[in-house]
Amino acid sequence: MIDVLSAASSNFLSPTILAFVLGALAGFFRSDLEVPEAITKGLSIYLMLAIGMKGGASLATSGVGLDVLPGLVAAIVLSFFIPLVAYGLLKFATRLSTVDAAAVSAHYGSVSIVTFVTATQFLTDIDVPYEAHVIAMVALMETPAIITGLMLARRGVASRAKGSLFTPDMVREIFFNGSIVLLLGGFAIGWATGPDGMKSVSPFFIDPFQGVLCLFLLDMGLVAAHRLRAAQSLTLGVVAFGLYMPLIGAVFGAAAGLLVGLSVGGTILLTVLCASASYIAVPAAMRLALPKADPGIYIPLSLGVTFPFNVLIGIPLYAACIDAIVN
Amino acid sequence: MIDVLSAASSNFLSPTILAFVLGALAGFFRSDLEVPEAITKGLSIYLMLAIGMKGGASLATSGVGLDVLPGLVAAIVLSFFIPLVAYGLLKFATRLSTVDAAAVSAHYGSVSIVTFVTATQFLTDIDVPYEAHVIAMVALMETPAIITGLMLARRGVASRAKGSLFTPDMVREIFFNGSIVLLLGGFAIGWATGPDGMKSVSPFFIDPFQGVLCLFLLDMGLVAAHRLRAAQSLTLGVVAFGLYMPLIGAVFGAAAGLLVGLSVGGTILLTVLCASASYIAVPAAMRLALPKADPGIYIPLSLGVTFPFNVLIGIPLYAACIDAIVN
Amino acid sequence: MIDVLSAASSNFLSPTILAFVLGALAGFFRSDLEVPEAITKGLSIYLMLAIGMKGGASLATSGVGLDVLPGLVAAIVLSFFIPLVAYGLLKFATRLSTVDAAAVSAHYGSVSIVTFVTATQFLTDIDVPYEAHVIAMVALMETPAIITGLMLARRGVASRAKGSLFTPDMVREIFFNGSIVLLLGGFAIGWATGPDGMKSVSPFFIDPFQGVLCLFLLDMGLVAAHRLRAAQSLTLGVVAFGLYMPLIGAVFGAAAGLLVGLSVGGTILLTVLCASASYIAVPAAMRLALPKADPGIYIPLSLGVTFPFNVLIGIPLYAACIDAIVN
Amino acid sequence: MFQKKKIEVVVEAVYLNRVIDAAVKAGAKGYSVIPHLTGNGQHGVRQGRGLSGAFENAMFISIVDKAIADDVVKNIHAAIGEAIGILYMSDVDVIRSEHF
Amino acid sequence: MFQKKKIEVVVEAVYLNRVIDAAVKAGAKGYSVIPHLTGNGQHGVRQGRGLSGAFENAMFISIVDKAIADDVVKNIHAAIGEAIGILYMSDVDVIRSEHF
Amino acid sequence: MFQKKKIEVVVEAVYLNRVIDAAVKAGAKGYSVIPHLTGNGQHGVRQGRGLSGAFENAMFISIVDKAIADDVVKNIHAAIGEAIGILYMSDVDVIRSEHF
Ligand SMILES: Nc1ncnc2c1ncn2[C@@H]1O[C@H](COP(=O)(O)O)[C@@H](O)[C@H]1O
Ligand SMILES: Nc1ncnc2c1ncn2[C@@H]1O[C@H](COP(=O)(O)O)[C@@H](O)[C@H]1O
Ligand SMILES: Nc1ncnc2c1ncn2[C@@H]1O[C@H](COP(=O)(O)O)[C@@H](O)[C@H]1O
Ligand code: NA
Ligand code: NA
Ligand code: NA
Repeated sequence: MIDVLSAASSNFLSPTILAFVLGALAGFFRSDLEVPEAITKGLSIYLMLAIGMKGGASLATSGVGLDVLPGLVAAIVLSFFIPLVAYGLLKFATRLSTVDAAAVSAHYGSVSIVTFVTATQFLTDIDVPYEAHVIAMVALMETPAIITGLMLARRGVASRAKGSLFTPDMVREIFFNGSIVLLLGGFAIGWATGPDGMKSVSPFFIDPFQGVLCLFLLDMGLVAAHRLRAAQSLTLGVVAFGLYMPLIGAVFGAAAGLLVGLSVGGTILLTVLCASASYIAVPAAMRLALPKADPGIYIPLSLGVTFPFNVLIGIPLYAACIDAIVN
Repeated sequence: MIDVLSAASSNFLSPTILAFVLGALAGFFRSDLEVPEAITKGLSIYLMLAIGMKGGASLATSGVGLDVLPGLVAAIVLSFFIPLVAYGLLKFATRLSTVDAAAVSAHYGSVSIVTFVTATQFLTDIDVPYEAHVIAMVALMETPAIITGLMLARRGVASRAKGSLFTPDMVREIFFNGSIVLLLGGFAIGWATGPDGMKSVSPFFIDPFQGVLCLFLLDMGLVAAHRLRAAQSLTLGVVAFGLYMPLIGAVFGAAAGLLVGLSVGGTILLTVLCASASYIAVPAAMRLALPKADPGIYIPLSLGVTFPFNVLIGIPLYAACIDAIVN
Repeated sequence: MIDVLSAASSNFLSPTILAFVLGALAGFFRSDLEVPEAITKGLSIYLMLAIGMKGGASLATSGVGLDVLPGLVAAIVLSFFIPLVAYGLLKFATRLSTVDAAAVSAHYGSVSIVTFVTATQFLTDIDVPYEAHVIAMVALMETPAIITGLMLARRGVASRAKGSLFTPDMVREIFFNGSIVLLLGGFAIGWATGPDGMKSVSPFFIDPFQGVLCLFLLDMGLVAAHRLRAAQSLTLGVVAFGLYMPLIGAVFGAAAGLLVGLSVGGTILLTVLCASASYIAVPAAMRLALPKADPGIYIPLSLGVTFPFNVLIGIPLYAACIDAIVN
Repeated sequence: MFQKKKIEVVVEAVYLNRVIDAAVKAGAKGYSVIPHLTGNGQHGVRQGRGLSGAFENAMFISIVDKAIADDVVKNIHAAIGEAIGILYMSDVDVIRSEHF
Repeated sequence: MFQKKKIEVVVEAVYLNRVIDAAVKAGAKGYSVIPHLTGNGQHGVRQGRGLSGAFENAMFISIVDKAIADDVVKNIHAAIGEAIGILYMSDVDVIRSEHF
Repeated sequence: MFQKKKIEVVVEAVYLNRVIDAAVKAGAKGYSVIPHLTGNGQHGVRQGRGLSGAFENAMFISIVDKAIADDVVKNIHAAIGEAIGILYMSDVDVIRSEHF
C-alpha cells in the first residue's frame, strides 16, 4: 500500500525533485544560471530514447498479447476526449476566446513526457511495477488532442474561411515529431535487441538515467520559473484551470486505467499522462495551425503551472489515491 | 570462426546499428528530430578521445616493439595509394571532372573514424581481439590521401597556375586537425597512465562507450539521410562507385593486413579503414584547396552512400571473408 | 606522509592532468580542435552540481556542528583580505593602473572552482580525506574579493564621480551567479537526501566524475592556450605576478587552515582556494563595474598563467609542504 | 556595383519554412538564415527556452533584384499571416549582379 | 512603404541588458538580439571562450521611428559608457508603420 | 553622424579566416562575425550538419571608411576566389568617426 504522506515526502526528498526546486528558485530569483539549449535538447533526446528502450526491452521479456489493445485504445480515446472537457471548462470559467480556449485544451489532452518520466522514476523508487506498453501509450496520446483542439477552434471561424485542417508541414510535425520518433524508435530498438542487447548500452541508457533526469529537471525548474515570470496574459481563472484541470484529467485517467485492467503502476502512469499537459509538440503545432492563439497563455500555463503541480504534488497524490481505491 | 550470416544478423540487432537505422528513417521521412550540433561535436570528441585512450592503455599492457612498424607503414602507403585507384575508376566509369574525381578519391584514401569505432564495437561484441596500434593507423591514414588527391587535381590545371600545394592553414588543417589530436593524444594519455590510470576514468570513457556510440549513430543516420535527400549532383555511376569502391579498398586492406602479419581482428579493422571514406577532415581540406570541386558530390557520396553501406553490410561482410580466408 | 616528488609525478600521470596538457598543446599549435561552448557550459554545470552534492551528502554523514564556523569565517576573511595584498604587490612591482590593479586583485581573492575540483580529485587519488564543509567555503569565497576590488578601484576616482558601489544587476551577478547556486544548491540537495538518496544518482554524478573532469580540463587547456596566445597586454612583471601570487595566497591559506583546525586535506583545499584566481564570476562582475579595467590583462593572467601553474605544479606542491609541516 | 534590395524578416522559427517558400516562389535566387534570435515586441519577450520552438525567432535575409523586391515582400507578408514577426527592406550594392 | 531607422549595436554580452533598457526607455517598441558574435577591434579579438561571458559579444537590432532615432542612439550611447562596443544606424523601409 | 560603408559577406566557414585577413590588410579596423548561418543559393542548401564545416556558412560584417571601402571589397573578393559566398555593401551612419 502506498501511504500518501510518505510517498509525497519521499518524492520531495528525491534528488530529482530537489533539483527541480533548485532550478525554480534560481529562476525565481533571476540567477544568471542557464543550461545551454543544446544541452537541454541533448538531455531530452537521451531521456526519450532511454525510456523507450527500457519499455521495449521489458516488453521483450514480458511478451505482448492482444490484452494490451484496450489500454492503447483507451489512451487514444482519452487524448481525443479530454480537450472537450477542458474546452468546456475554459469557456465556462474563464474569458478566453474560442481560439485560445481550443489551443489550451489541446495541450491538456496531449501529454508531458518529462512528467511521465518523473512518474516512472517515482514508481521505481517505491518499487511499484508497471506494464511495458504504457510507454507506447505516451506516443499515442501526443497527437489526437491536437486534432480535437483544431476542430474546436473552427467553431470560431466563418465556415467559408475554413481551409484544409492540416497542411503538409503540420502533418509531419504531428506524426513524425522528434518525441514520437524517439519514444517509438527506442521502444522498437529495446524490443528487437531484448534485455541482452540492452546490457551493452545500459551503463549509458539505464544506470545514469536518474542522474540525467536530475539535471534535466534543474533546467525545467529554471524554464518554468522564467515562463511564469514573463507571463502577463494569465488571469487568475486561467491559473486556477492549470491547477484543477490535472485533477479532472487524472480522474478520467484513473477510471480508464482500472476499466481496461491496468496494474496499479500502469493506472498511475495513465493517470499522470491524462493529468499532464504538453509543452513541446502541441505548442509548435498550435503556432502553425492557430497563429491567433496566444502562446503567452498556453505555454506558461502548461509549463509554469501544471508541470510543477504534477511533479511536486500530483504524482504522489494520484499514486496514493489509486492505491487507496485498489487496496 | 565468424559466420557471415550470424555476424550480419548480430550486427543488425545491435542497439547501435538499430539506432543508425532509426535516425536514417527519421531523416528519410523528414521528421523534425534533430541532434543539436554542439551535442554531435561533443559526442565525437568523446568517441575519439575514448577510442584513443583505450588503444593506448591496451598498448601499455601488451608492450610495443618494432613489429608494429610494418603495419604503420602499410597504413600510410595505403592512404597514399588508394586514391590513385579510386581516381582511375572514377575517370573510367563516371563523367566527373578531373578536380571532382581527385577530390572524391582523396576521401576514399582517408578514413571514417566512426566506421572504425563501429567496427571495434562489432569485434568486441563477437569477442575478436585486435592489436592496440591499429588505433595509431587511423590517425596515420587520415592525411596522406589528401596529398595524393591534390596532386591528382593538378593534372587538370595549366602548369603556370600551379601555386604552392599547401597553404599554412591547410597544413594546420591536415596535421593538427581535431581528430588527429584527439586520437593520438588520447592514445598517449592511455599509454602513459596505463590500465591502472584508466580505471579512474573508465566509468566515463569505457563503460558508457557503446551507449554513446548508439546516440551518435542515431545522429549519423539523420545526417546521412539529409545529405542523401539534398544530393542532386549524384549520378547513378557515382552512387555505384560509392558502393563498389569500399569493396575494392577492402581487398587492398585485407591483403596488406595479412601481409604485415596482423591478427584477424587487426586485419578486419585495417580492411574497414581502407573501405571507409572520410567525411570530416578531408571535406574541409578540399574546400580550402580545391574550391572548384563540388562538395555536393563528395559529401553525400561518402556520408550518404559509403558510410551506411559499411556500417550496415560492409563490416560483417569483411569480417566473415577475412575469417574464411584465415581459417 | 605525502612525498612531494611522488605526489607531483602521480599528478602528472593522472588522465585529467594529461588531458589538460593535451588541450594546451593543441591550443598552442593552433589545432582546429574546439569543444563547443554549450558542452563546456554543460560540463561545468555538471562538475559544480556534483561536487556540491558530494559535499552535502558527506556532511549528512559526518554531521555538522559549530566547529565548522571558524573555517567558514576564515574563508570569508581571506577572500576580503587577499586582494589587498595582491593590489599592494601589483602597485609595487608592475605599472598597472589603479583600476587594472584593483580588477586583477579581485580575481586573486576569489577562487577557481575547477582548480578546486582538480585538487579534490588529487586528494582522492592519494587517499587524503577532507572536511565536507570546505565545499561551502568555495561558495563563500567567490564574492567578498569583488567588494574589496571595487573599493580599491575607487581610489583612482574623483570622489564626486563615485556612484553607488553596486547596481542591481551586479548584486544579482554576485550573489545569485550560476556557480554559487549550483555549489550551494547541490550541497543542500546532497545534504537533504543524504548518502542513500545520492545512491540513485551516483552512476551519473559520482562514478563518471573524474572522466568528465578529464574532458573539461582538455577544454581548459585549449582555452588557456588561446587566451595566452591572444594576450598582448601582459608584461613580464604581470606574468611573474601570476606565478608568485598563488604562492603568497597559498601561505595565507595554509596558515589559516592550520589555525582554524582543518585536517591536512581540508588545509590543502583551503590553500588551493587562496592560491587560485577566478576566471568566471569575477571577470563578468569587473566588466560591469569597472569597464575601464582591461580584460586583456586579468583574464589571460588568471586563466593562462595562474590556472595552469596551480593545476600542474601548485596542487602537489602545496600538498607536500602542508604535509611536511603537519607531520 | 549594382543596386539591389535586401529584405530581412524576423519571424517565429516554426514559420521559417513558409517564409522561405514564399520568397523563392516570388523569385528570390538565394537567402541566408540566422537560426537563433531572441527578441521583444508586441508579443512580449521571445527567448527560445522550453524545447518547443514556439518561443524561438529566426532571421531570414535575402538580396533580390529591385524588379522583384515588391513581389517578394508581398508574398512573404502573406505567408506570415498572423504569425509573430517583422519585415524590413533596405538598399545594398553588389558586385555580381547576375547572382541575385 | 514607410521609412524607419535601423539601429544596430555590437556590444559585450554583459552590457546587453543595459542597452535594451536604454533603447526601450527612449521609446523603441521592439528589438531583436543575436546572442553570440565574435569580433575584433581596438580591444582585440573577442571570442566567447572561457565561460565568463567577458569575451562574448552580442548584437542588438532595433527598428525605430525616425522621430525617436536620435534619442535612442543617445541613450544607448550613454548606457554603453566605457564598455566595449560599436553602434551604427541605417535606413530601412517597412510595411506596417504603426508597428515601430 | 558620419557616413561609413558596411560590408557584409556570407561565406563558407572554412574561408572565414581568409576573408578576415583580406579585410584587415585592406585597412578595416574591426569586424564582427556571426559564426553560424544556414543558407541557400546556386550551390544548394547549406546547413552545417555532418561535422566537417564544409556545409557551414558564416557572416562577416565590417564597417569601414568610404575611402577604403572599394579596396576592402576588392581584396575580399580576391580572397574568396571560387569559394561559396556572396558580398554586399550599404550605407551606415556612426557617431564616432575615428573608430572605423
Ligand atoms: N522594432 C523592432 N526592431 C527589431 N526587431 C523587432 C522589432 N519589433 C519586433 N521585433 C522582432 O520581431 C519579433 C516579433 O515582434 P512582435 O510581433 O512585435 O512581438 C520580436 O520578438 C523581435 O525579435
Ligand atoms: N569596424 C567594425 N566593423 C564591425 N564590427 C566592429 C568594428 N569595430 C569593432 N567591431 C565590433 O565591436 C566590438 C568591439 O570593438 P572595439 O571596441 O573596437 O574592440 C568588436 O569585438 C567587434 O565585434
Ligand atoms: N540572394 C541571396 N540573399 C542572401 N543570401 C544569399 C543569397 N544568395 C546566396 N546567399 C548566401 O550565400 C551562400 C552561398 O551562395 P551561393 O554561392 O549562391 O550558393 C548561400 O548558402 C547563402 O547563405
Ligand atoms: Na493530458
Ligand atoms: Na579509406
Ligand atoms: Na584565491
